[in-house]
Amino acid sequence: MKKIEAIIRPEKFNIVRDALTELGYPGMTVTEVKGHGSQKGISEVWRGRRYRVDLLSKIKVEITVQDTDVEKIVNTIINEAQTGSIGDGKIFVFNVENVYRIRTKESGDTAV
Amino acid sequence: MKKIEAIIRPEKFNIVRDALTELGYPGMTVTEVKGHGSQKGISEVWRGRRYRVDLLSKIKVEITVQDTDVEKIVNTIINEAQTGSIGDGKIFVFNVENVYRIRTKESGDTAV
Amino acid sequence: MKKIEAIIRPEKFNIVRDALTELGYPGMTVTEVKGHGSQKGISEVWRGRRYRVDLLSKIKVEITVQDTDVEKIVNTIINEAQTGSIGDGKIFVFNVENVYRIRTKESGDTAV
Amino acid sequence: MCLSLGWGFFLFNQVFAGDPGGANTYTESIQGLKFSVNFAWTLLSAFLVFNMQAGFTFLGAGFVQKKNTLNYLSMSFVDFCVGALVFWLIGFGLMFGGSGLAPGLSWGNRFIGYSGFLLIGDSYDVSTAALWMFQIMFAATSCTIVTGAVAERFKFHAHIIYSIFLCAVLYPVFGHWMWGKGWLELLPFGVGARDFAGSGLVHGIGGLTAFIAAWMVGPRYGKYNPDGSSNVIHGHNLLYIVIGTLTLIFGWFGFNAGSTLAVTELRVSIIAVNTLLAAASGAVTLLYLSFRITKKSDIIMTCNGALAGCVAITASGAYVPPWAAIIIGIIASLITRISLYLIETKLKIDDPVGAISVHGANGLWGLLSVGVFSDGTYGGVKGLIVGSGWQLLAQFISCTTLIAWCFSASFLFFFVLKRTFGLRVPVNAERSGIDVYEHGTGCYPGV
Amino acid sequence: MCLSLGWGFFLFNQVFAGDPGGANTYTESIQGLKFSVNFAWTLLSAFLVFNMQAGFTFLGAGFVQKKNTLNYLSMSFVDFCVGALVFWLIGFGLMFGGSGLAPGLSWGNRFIGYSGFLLIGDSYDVSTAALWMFQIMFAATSCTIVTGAVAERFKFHAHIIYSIFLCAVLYPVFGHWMWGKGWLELLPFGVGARDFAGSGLVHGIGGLTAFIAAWMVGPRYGKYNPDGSSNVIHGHNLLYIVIGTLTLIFGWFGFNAGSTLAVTELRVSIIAVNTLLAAASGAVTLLYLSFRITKKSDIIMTCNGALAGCVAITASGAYVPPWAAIIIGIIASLITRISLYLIETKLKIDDPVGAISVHGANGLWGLLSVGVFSDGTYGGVKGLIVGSGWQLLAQFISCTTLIAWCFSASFLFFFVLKRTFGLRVPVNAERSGIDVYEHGTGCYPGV
Amino acid sequence: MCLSLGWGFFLFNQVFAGDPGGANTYTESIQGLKFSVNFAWTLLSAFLVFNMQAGFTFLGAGFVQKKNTLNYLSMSFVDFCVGALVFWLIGFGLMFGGSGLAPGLSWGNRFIGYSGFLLIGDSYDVSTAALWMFQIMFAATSCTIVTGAVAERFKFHAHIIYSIFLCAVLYPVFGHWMWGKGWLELLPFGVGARDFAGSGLVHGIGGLTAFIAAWMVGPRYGKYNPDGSSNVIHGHNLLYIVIGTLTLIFGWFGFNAGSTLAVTELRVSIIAVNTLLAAASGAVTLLYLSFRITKKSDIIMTCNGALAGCVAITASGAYVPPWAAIIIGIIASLITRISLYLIETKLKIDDPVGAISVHGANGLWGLLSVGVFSDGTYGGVKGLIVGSGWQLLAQFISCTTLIAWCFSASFLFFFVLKRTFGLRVPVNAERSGIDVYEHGTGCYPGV
Ligand SMILES: Nc1ncnc2c1ncn2[C@@H]1O[C@H](COP(=O)(O)OP(=O)(O)O)[C@@H](O)[C@H]1O
Ligand SMILES: Nc1ncnc2c1ncn2[C@@H]1O[C@H](COP(=O)(O)OP(=O)(O)O)[C@@H](O)[C@H]1O
Ligand SMILES: Nc1ncnc2c1ncn2[C@@H]1O[C@H](COP(=O)(O)OP(=O)(O)O)[C@@H](O)[C@H]1O
Repeated sequence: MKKIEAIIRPEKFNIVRDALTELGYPGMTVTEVKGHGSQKGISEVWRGRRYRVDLLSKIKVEITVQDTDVEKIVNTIINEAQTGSIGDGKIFVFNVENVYRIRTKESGDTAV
Repeated sequence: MKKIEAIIRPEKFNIVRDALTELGYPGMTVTEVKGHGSQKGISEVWRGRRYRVDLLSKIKVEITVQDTDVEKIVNTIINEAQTGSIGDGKIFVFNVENVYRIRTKESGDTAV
Repeated sequence: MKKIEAIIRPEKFNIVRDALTELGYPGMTVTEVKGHGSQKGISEVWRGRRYRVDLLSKIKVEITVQDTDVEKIVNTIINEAQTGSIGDGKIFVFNVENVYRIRTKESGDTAV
Repeated sequence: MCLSLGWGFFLFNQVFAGDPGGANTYTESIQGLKFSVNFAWTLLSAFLVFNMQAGFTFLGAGFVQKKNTLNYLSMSFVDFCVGALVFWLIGFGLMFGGSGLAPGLSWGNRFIGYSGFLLIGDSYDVSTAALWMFQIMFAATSCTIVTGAVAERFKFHAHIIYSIFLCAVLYPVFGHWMWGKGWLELLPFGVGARDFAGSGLVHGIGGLTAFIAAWMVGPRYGKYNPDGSSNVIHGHNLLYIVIGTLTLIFGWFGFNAGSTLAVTELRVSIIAVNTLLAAASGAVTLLYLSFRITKKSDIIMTCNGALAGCVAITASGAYVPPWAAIIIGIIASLITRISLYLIETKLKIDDPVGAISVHGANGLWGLLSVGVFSDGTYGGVKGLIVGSGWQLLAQFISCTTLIAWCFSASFLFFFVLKRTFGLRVPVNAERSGIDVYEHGTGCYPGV
Repeated sequence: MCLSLGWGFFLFNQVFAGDPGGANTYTESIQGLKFSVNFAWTLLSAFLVFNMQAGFTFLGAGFVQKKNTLNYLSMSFVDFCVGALVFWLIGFGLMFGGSGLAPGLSWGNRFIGYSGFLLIGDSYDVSTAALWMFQIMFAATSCTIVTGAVAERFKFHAHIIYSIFLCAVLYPVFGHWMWGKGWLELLPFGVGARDFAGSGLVHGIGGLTAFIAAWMVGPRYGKYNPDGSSNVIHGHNLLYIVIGTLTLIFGWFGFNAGSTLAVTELRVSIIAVNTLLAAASGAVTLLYLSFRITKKSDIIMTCNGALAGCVAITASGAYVPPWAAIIIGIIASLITRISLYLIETKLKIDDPVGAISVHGANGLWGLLSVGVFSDGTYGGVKGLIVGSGWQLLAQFISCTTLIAWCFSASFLFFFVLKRTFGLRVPVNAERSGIDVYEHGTGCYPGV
Repeated sequence: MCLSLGWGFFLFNQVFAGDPGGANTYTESIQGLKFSVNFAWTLLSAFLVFNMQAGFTFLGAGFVQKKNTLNYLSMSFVDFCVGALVFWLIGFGLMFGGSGLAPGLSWGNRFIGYSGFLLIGDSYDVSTAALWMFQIMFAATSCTIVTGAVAERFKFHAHIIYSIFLCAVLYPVFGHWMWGKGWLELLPFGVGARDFAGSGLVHGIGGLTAFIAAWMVGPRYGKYNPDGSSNVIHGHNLLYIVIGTLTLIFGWFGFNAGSTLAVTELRVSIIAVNTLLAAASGAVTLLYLSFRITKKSDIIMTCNGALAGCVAITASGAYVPPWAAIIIGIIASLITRISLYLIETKLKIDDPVGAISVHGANGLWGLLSVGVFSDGTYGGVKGLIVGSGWQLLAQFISCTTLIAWCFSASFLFFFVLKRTFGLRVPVNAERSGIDVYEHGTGCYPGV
């Protein structure tokens, strides 16, 4: 199994989720994070002065899927989350050695 | 070393932690997350209308342990966090290539 | 590629980031977490009574880099985040199987 | 207002030159003391009404999404500031000129006033200032009501422009008809149209303008699906909603009981009781109605019910007995429930805080309730329950006039504004949050 | 209340038919103006007391866990609304019937009143309404005090049911004895039992009922360990606690100084000063006491100390000199500290906000303090410091009566309620948070 | 204050023995009623001013970082409590002794008072208590202003120590000169120096002490870079800032209009209008000025502008016409903008909430504005606009005196405090947050 970890724009989250739901995915875990990559931050204003904020709000979506589903899911995320401007985010793929479903104590592939 | 990443019910967190403490575990990192798996959300009410909330609050617990301790820890979490109904959560196990303890610059197994 | 996951003291975050910026790193994702390791918590006060808080605020910094950069980044983090007392944090290194840049659909090494 | 009863405590028939020091108006006599007591009452009530701004701020902030909170706060605060300046410059003169209620307000006819601008000359007077102080709070309230309905997508500076329009023209003109010895106040039915503390004038104008504004700016991104069904976009803080409601009721006591402008009108105590009972009955009604429907004790509906009761009793609080206040509150809360449904589902107008249903619909109901429940014990106002239909006719005429004036004037205004300045922020700004786009920071920076 | 001194400003010996318009009560004379001034004072004070609801809401919200915040807010808001309706229907008549304090309150005896229901008939009168308006705020405060002690596990609708009981029966009956020309007020010791603004009546009843309620519903899940030791379950927002405390003190000025019902009683200024000094000395005492114990400047204890001072001075504020107010505040804060310890550790009753210790314990201390520190400069009340023990006896009797009445009546009530409707939400709901269970949403949705 | 005009409503020429019950002061006569009305006005205004503590708490909490919020709250709350006790003990007697404004205040000279301590003896009197009640609110406000400038690094107990100093000595001494029949009030230019409601006394002393304190404690860790440039350290909640501003303005109506201590001075209405207009014009000015500079509608600057207008009009509100209030507000907001820049960039003093610029700078401007815009319609105060320069001279002298006194006394004080007790928390505590270090918990525990 693989864990897909996508960092996307907060305002894109709903669309991504809807697209994934249509596709059918086993589950997801969502975290509010901040970050930056090439997008080096924006400038905000505090009491009349501009200052740089170099960490922007992002949503981290984690989905663990069977190895065969990775591409499908990744493509869907990219398609929906893309705007073409800097700050669209990244997707990382990790290997998952084992999965357990707490409710049933199942483990391995069927537990995803 | 392995990283055990458990997504559990918030109300189960204290019990799980207490059980793990008895067992003796090296440390943990806790994050508030949201998510869903088979549990497809609940319905909430806003100004007289019901609506679906499909992301529910969960607690993500990350514990990095020696390979030999994985089973013990996983079993303890499952035992304590289980209620038997949908929404109990999942546990993912990842391989950790290296660990450093910032305080001492140690790395590898002893750093966990 | 490797993911470096560092858990550091919140008050050290700015310094670490500045040091990393000088070094040049591709991007980072930051999450507010809580945790404990050897540092078993501190005592706080609520309405005249002391109680133990065993989860302390930490900052989790995730940086995915080329394999060759790992050491450099890890050393910088350790140097900057170290105070020498318990609670300085840990760094975990994971293998990343693939990376995608959402904006451009690139994947692999160039996408980091 | 009591003023409209012709009993105004500012009896200036003799002295019509301004008395800015107050030494001529106050004399060591019963008459002088009466002035002082009523000044104290009027000013302290005005301060309480001012505090409703904090209430609106809390309430609206709770109803909007986190990313648009600061924008709501800013609109609600700035429209008050701009409104105050405009009302000082123009609005007050248009509204009260010719009413003769205080020095410097001599010129005006039944349709429009034209004296009292800038509080200079004869209107640089302690009584005129007291009246101004109370009235600006009402104008500003009317303005702030609109804010909630257009929140989360309206351009900040477009909001300021219509605030100017509302405080300079829209509100004062109708206000003159109703409270400035205008034609509605002097209608030959019953005692003339009566809107005691401004159900119609303040809340009606606010709510109906909100209707036009929310309709013309369009719904928030994602509020309606292609098939016409609507989604719930929930707010971010219910503590703010409850605190906002409590703060509003606190201010409302000043709003209603203060509207006699005179505590020598002892009726004030019954007005206060009526306000409280209408709020309580409205709240409890919607609590249990919602409970029947959703099986949850819905506190937002409860708050809406309380406010609906307050709005409705604003016109009639002085004229009806306590038991009637309870009925008025119950009906008001039902109207709100139905209106919320119709506006969202049938008319497909997106109103994040429910301003149209709470203030607009009940502004009209409040006006009518005067014609129904007034028992003749105060101000000679007699409604259906004591067997007279004439007052209801007067109230009905004022309702129709209100709708006609408010819809036509604000439609025209927003139409032009939309074509010129534009009403709406770019969709990207809306999606990622107006706060950073308009104000350069979120409400909770660093979060 | 000054009323209880027999000097009541509502002098209706002549006119006992209702005057709903106020025109007969007010006349252009010293007497008429006196009415107006006192109406203004009473009503504005009532509004300030109303605002204490916002204070309680903030305070309690800060003390509870995030997942139960909305539930606390809802209980605190809804009990006010329900309480107002019930007090209008029943409570007021039971409490003030026979007191002769205002028109329509003629029938009643020393044990119970039976006139003034629904504010109709003779009690449809401006003076009666003013009295009602002030009194409902007190009844509602009493009710809201209980909320904090049972928070985080009580059923929402069970809470509403006991609110009805409290405002309809529990509070009015004792209230009648104390303020409605009942037997305690007329005790033949000293000037009779005196509870100026309701330390015992309002805070005592609230706090003692809270004791019974918190005991019968049991501690929160996880509060006590099997070995009987207790855990800290901390609240979620200290800003709310501080703001709540400030808002409560703000309202308390109206609560205490307003309780003369007459600003022609110039003693009001000393009452206000006493309130402030008692709050300040209570706060500073607990700040430094806690600092000695925990080495931290514990702001929650400081806030508790301030409120404890306010509660205690509520009974005696009118009768004691400023220096005594400071001593009363210091003692009150010490009592709170000890009581918090005893309740939690010895009696093992779980009181999330500390209502029992702040309001209950100091309600009793307040009553007694009248008998100790009154210096005879106002209302003829003379305590130990001027060498008379009789007043203390009267106060002691009222204390005992309060405890006996409140414990027995509320025990019976909660016992029946527990067996029938049930008091407690299911443990699952408690663990995952009552907000979603009862109200269908959390306080901070989307979080 | 009107008192300083020599018209004081407390006419005690006859009776100078204390009247703690009020029965001698109040008589059933015009004179008696006048007392009552003015008591009501003074006390209710004092309550409103008290509520400014909640405003300051919100405002400052919004301006500081999350990790230091509780510390700010605590300082702001505790300095009030400690201040009240100290003012009762010492400050009030030093300030008003010899003013003859109320019973028990007979002894004192032009430089210092020495009667009225502890409100005992002759000063145990209803009038003296009313005066005390109003005045303590002002002393405490002055104290709280300093808090904001030293936030996020000051030792908690050092803060308490200087609060004692400020309320016991620093403020009362200058206060005596200005309001207690001291030499400034009696200057032979114009009508003597006038500071109606305390621009200079309350806000000036607060702001200038803040200047010294913030300078001596040094900037927050990380505020300035080695090259002298400064970083933005932003606050954590803009809703608190907006609500705080609204709450402050609400209280300011009591602050300014209440400072006549008499609503029989009908000028109060114009004072209230002036306060509102100055706030509104200050807000709108900075809104658009900031918009020109940063292209964002900066709501913090808008709030600062509103408060700046309020501060400046505090001295002159009673003497100037409404149009002048607007100009005063505009100038005040510009002064704030410039001062913020100078303090941060040139003087390199770190003031997290902007207290020095809003209160200090405008305290001085307020004093001067009396000499410029007073039109002679009230209190005989005539400024440049009616062709007299003498008043401006008196105002100028009071400004200079204020600066000299405040800078020298507070410099000395903080110098000694720094050498002995120390002013600053350890840098580690500062970096990880003062809340846990000083108070043992964060403001939002569990977060
Ligand atoms: N190398 C990286 N390691 C960890 N997180 C990263 C990395 N690069 C990007 N991110 C995350 O992805 C988000 C989007 O990155 P960004 O630079 O905006 O993307 P792009 O390069 O496509 O413009 C960042 O905010 C950060 O959270
Ligand atoms: N495939 C998955 N990938 C990532 N997170 C998952 C996945 N499945 C479940 N989760 C996480 O686990 C939590 C519990 O899942 P749930 O469906 O309730 O478990 P179960 O399948 O045992 O009922 C979810 O809220 C989500 O955060
Ligand atoms: N084995 C572990 N698994 C997961 N997280 C850990 C582990 N050990 C430490 N951490 C994280 O690192 C943080 C710092 O750990 P700490 O015990 O203070 O470090 P040290 O051992 O160097 O004193 C903890 O708060 C926790 O979030």
